[in-house]
Amino acid sequence: MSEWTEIVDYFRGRSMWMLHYCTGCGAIELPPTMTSRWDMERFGITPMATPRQADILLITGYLAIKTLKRVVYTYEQMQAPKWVLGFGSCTINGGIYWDSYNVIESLDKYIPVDIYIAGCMPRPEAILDAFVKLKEMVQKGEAKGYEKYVKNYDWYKANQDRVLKRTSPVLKEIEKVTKIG
Amino acid sequence: MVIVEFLIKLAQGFGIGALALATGLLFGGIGRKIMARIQRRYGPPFTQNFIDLFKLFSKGSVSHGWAFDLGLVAGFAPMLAAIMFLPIGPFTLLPSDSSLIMIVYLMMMAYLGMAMGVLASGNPNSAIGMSRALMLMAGYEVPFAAVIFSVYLFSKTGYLTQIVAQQSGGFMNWNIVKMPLGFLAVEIALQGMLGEKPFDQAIAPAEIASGPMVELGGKYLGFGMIQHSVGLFLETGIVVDLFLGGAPNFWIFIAKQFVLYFVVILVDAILPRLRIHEATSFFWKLPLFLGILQAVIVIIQGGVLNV
Amino acid sequence: MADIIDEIKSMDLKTSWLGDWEFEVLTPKDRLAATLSYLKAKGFKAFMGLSCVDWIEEGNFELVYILQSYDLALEAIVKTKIPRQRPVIESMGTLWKLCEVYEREMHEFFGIEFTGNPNLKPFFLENWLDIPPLRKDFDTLAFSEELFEFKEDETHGIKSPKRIE
Amino acid sequence: MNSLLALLIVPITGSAVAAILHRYRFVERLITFLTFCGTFLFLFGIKVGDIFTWHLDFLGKNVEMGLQITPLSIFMLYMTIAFGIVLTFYNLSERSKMKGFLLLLTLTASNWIFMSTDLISFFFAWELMGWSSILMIFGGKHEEKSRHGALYYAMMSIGGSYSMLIGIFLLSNLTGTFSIQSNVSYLMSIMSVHPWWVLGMVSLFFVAFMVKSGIFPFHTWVPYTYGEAPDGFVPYLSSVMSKYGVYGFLIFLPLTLNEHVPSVFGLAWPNYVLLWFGSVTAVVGSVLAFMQDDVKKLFAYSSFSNLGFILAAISLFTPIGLTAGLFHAFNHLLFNGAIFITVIAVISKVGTTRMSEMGGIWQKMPLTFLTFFIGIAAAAGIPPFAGFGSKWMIFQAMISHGLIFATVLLFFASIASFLYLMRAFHAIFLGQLSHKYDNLKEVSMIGKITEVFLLGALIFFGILPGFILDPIDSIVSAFGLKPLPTSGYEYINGFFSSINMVSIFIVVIIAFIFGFALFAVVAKHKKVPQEDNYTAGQIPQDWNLTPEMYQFGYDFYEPMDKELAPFLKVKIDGFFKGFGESVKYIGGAVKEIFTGNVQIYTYLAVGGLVIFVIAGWVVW
Repeated sequence: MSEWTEIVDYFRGRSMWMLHYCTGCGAIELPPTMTSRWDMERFGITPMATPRQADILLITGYLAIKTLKRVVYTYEQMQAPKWVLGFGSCTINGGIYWDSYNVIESLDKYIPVDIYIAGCMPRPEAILDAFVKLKEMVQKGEAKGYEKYVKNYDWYKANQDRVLKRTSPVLKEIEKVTKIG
Repeated sequence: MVIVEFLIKLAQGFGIGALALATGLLFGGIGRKIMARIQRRYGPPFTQNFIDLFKLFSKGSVSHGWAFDLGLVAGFAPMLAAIMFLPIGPFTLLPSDSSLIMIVYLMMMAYLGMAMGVLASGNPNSAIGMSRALMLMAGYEVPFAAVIFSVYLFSKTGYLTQIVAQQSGGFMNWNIVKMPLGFLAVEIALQGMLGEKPFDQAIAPAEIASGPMVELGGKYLGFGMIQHSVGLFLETGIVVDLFLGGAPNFWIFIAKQFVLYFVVILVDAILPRLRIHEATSFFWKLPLFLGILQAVIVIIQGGVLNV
Repeated sequence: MADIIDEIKSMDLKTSWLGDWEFEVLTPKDRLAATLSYLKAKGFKAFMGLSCVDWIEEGNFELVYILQSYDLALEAIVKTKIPRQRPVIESMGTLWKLCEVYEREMHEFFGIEFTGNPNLKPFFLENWLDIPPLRKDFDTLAFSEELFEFKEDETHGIKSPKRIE
Repeated sequence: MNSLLALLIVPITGSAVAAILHRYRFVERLITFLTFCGTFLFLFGIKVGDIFTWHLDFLGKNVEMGLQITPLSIFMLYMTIAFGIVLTFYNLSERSKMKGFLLLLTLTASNWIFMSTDLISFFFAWELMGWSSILMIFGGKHEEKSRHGALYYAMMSIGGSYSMLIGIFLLSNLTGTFSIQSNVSYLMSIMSVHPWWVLGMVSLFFVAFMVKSGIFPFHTWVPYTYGEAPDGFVPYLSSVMSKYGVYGFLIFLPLTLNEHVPSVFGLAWPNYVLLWFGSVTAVVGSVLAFMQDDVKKLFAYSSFSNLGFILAAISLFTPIGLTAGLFHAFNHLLFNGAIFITVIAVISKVGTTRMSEMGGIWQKMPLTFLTFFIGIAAAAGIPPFAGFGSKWMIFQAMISHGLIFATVLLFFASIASFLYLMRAFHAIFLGQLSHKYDNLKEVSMIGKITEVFLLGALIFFGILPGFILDPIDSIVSAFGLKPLPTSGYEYINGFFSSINMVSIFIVVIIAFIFGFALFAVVAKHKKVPQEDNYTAGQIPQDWNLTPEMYQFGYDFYEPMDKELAPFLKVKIDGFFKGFGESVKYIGGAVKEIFTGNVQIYTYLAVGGLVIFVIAGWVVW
């Protein structure tokens, strides 16, 4: 059975369809990656339109709280096996928005990220490098972020709810000093 | 004895189905490669579609109920059934039933099934896509039918096998020489049938999220891929049998099919997408004119049968 | 051109040139509507935007209305100050419908009340319960640390969030 | 008792009983159903060539009247009564305001039409059929609208009847007899002398038949009437009553076989004209159908579109054309019955006829959904269901004459029919299920039995068409044409090729088995509710998404409407409406005297007719 799994993993690595969630400035790096200069299709990676069809979720840049909600929903609509690529510094630690009240700091607290691409912006070569790396990981059976998500669902859910479903002000002591209006 | 015969036919049928699927997938892969080269890319390996299909069948998917499942199965099963009546080179599995209009209507059953499946998903994008696909069908089927009818009148038979047999004996006997206008009309209609640009309104990915396929994932998308690949084989195969004189063996047959598909890919590579009502009315203008002109020529040449 | 400036000066309002094609008008809160409608009548028909500055030491919010006139090729910047403690001002939606959208944003990010604006519901932020975030007394770093759970990273000496292993 | 007479007496007795007991709704329906069954039993007692005549002393003239069975009439009788049984059986559970006694009166008239040998009884039966159905439509759901629909239908019917009446008088004046047979042979004999006169005479009859079948340009009443008729009656109206026109055409079409008739493209020109009427009807019906939102109207258009196919085929009057036309008449009866019965089942559950208010009903009514699906597959002409064979034969019949324009028009109508069927399919059954239909139930046991029966019939007659083609062959030979060669129940023989439907069926079934096997073998799927849908990342609860908002059913073919709009500016409807308005205006003047209601027009029309009849007799 394990041979079968290896075969399946081998072909999965050769055919990864990507859903790009273009939240930030990073989206501009994708057209060159897709088109003739760098051509990601030669790795079997094709952009797809909906989460149902996709294997990779590529988050291109910073995520506001509002967009995080959509990303989580989209991620949950995707079907296993699925992988997440965090693109750019913003997904790693918030990047230049590290102290922003509205931009999350680290994507992998909310959904499992298989590979981060560092840089601001990462160049298309870096994206392709990540794809190749992901392909190797998939073929070795290492990219199991979606299983981690299922296993630690409560932890991820708690983190998501902490950000998305706030019921009281975050900074309580300041609230006493200044009142709105 | 009958049972043995039936089992032999069954085995042959599965063989033909597998062959058609493999050819369709290969064509798709080569098409992607050609497209990449036109765009000065390296392109995916030409086996990419096989890998994609394999991956899709190993991937999880969501179902929206039994109508969704039934519809998607009904989307590719009739397509495979229609292959059994198509003369592939010298070989036809069921030559006595190879009526052209019947094959066309079996293909429509596949569209009906597909439509049922994707519409049962309840996504408005798929409904918009389906409505576009149907409107486009109202366009390309009309010139296609006009040409089918002129071939009927010309060959005085409705069997594809006999139409092929009548064209044997060299290039000058092919219907493409005798009915060039009809061939032109069919070639344009083929572009619409295969849903390639400028007639890819139904699956406009950036516009309506790939239209009918919006809710399909995993094996359902795989079924859609089978339908498309087998449909590619079937539709180009029909044109080869109608106009390019069939073929003495399988390899020449797929070579001829590939020539047709190559033209489609080239057109696909250079044209943008039309708006849907422009596309539909386009088919009612030039291709229909060509098809009817061809029919009139055939009739004037003495094609009318005395009943 | 200059006569507009003179006329405004004669109305007992502070005004000055900011450049070749731009001047500012400082107006008290209660004369804002009159000033704006005067400028609109003079040809500044295009409402370009509304922004707000938080002068926390003064205890004021400064509202900045930017108008343009295509005929005169001039830009007018009208500024007015309102107290931080009670930031209430009348809506300019009657002059420019577009203004209501900007007012909605200012309401969300500074907590300014615009009387007469019917639509002041949240615009960009979802589920916001703290004080309006663009006020200077809102500590965005503290908020970020609290909400996104920073922790000290020993190896690099910077703060970074907790991770699952 | 003579079986021929019994076919008239049984239903009219049943009608009387049902009329007496009409207060007890279920009893009335039961009587209707049992009468249909009883009438059907008497069908076994009749055979081709049976004849029954009587003499009537009427206004001093001795008129021979009679009933006779021809292959065509026996085919029609079986078809209509069998369908009536299915419908009345279904109506046992149905709560529509259908009056059983009127249906039985229609049945009497219908039997009489198919058996009558003389023009007088043909005309009376025709009128009886017309008036009983008009009264039926008066009882529709929306009082005012139903009256309007019935009135429109009545106006058109009266027009047709007058035309036919004039024809009858002129004809019988010349020949001195009312026998259809002798009149037709008389017309045939003088064809060489006065061909144009004969054709003018025949066209007087044709107008009546065209009105009844809803052939262009007399199609305008169809949507109004079907849209307003009681739900339980619409299938009968659409499947059965439109076929009377076909029967009428077939009485007079042999005339045009004469060699003295000038011909166009190898076809006698009256036939050529009829063929064009048929083709245009098919296209107009299909195109108008896919712009409808009202489901009953949509299928009303579909209904006369199919009649266009039938007319185009029979007007060729070649063996294959005639076979194709009659075969399509049968198939249309079957699939239209299946479609309309499922549609009225849905309408009775959801309480609206607007398709944009339905959607997703397949989740609640699976069997109805499946029946409808097979019904539309048959209507679209998809093998191996009933409906494929006849369309396939029609195309072959047409193209064998080299009628390329008409054939392409018909093919376009066929594709357009695919469009409107898909629209109805989607808007009614697929897509998102509204929460207001959460408590929707499948039809009752009676409804289920009916649906399973229709489903079986659609498949059975699809794969074994010989059961219908055999009787059609005898009709074709009765017309003096050489029937198509037959080689077994599973074969359809066209002009260019023949098809073994069983082998196609087996191939399709094997393909489906393979498909489901593949479905079961590969990776598993997860069932999700309809709310879990691709929304471009937007969370449905956040913006109060309701299923109605996420259902794309209204204006399904909007771009197409734009494209076809210039062709639809011609309003035949308006002409007839204007005509109706002027009649109303005169009627309004009379109304002041009689202080009656809308029905006054009906009485006036009947009175006028009677006066006309009597006047005609006196003059003669």
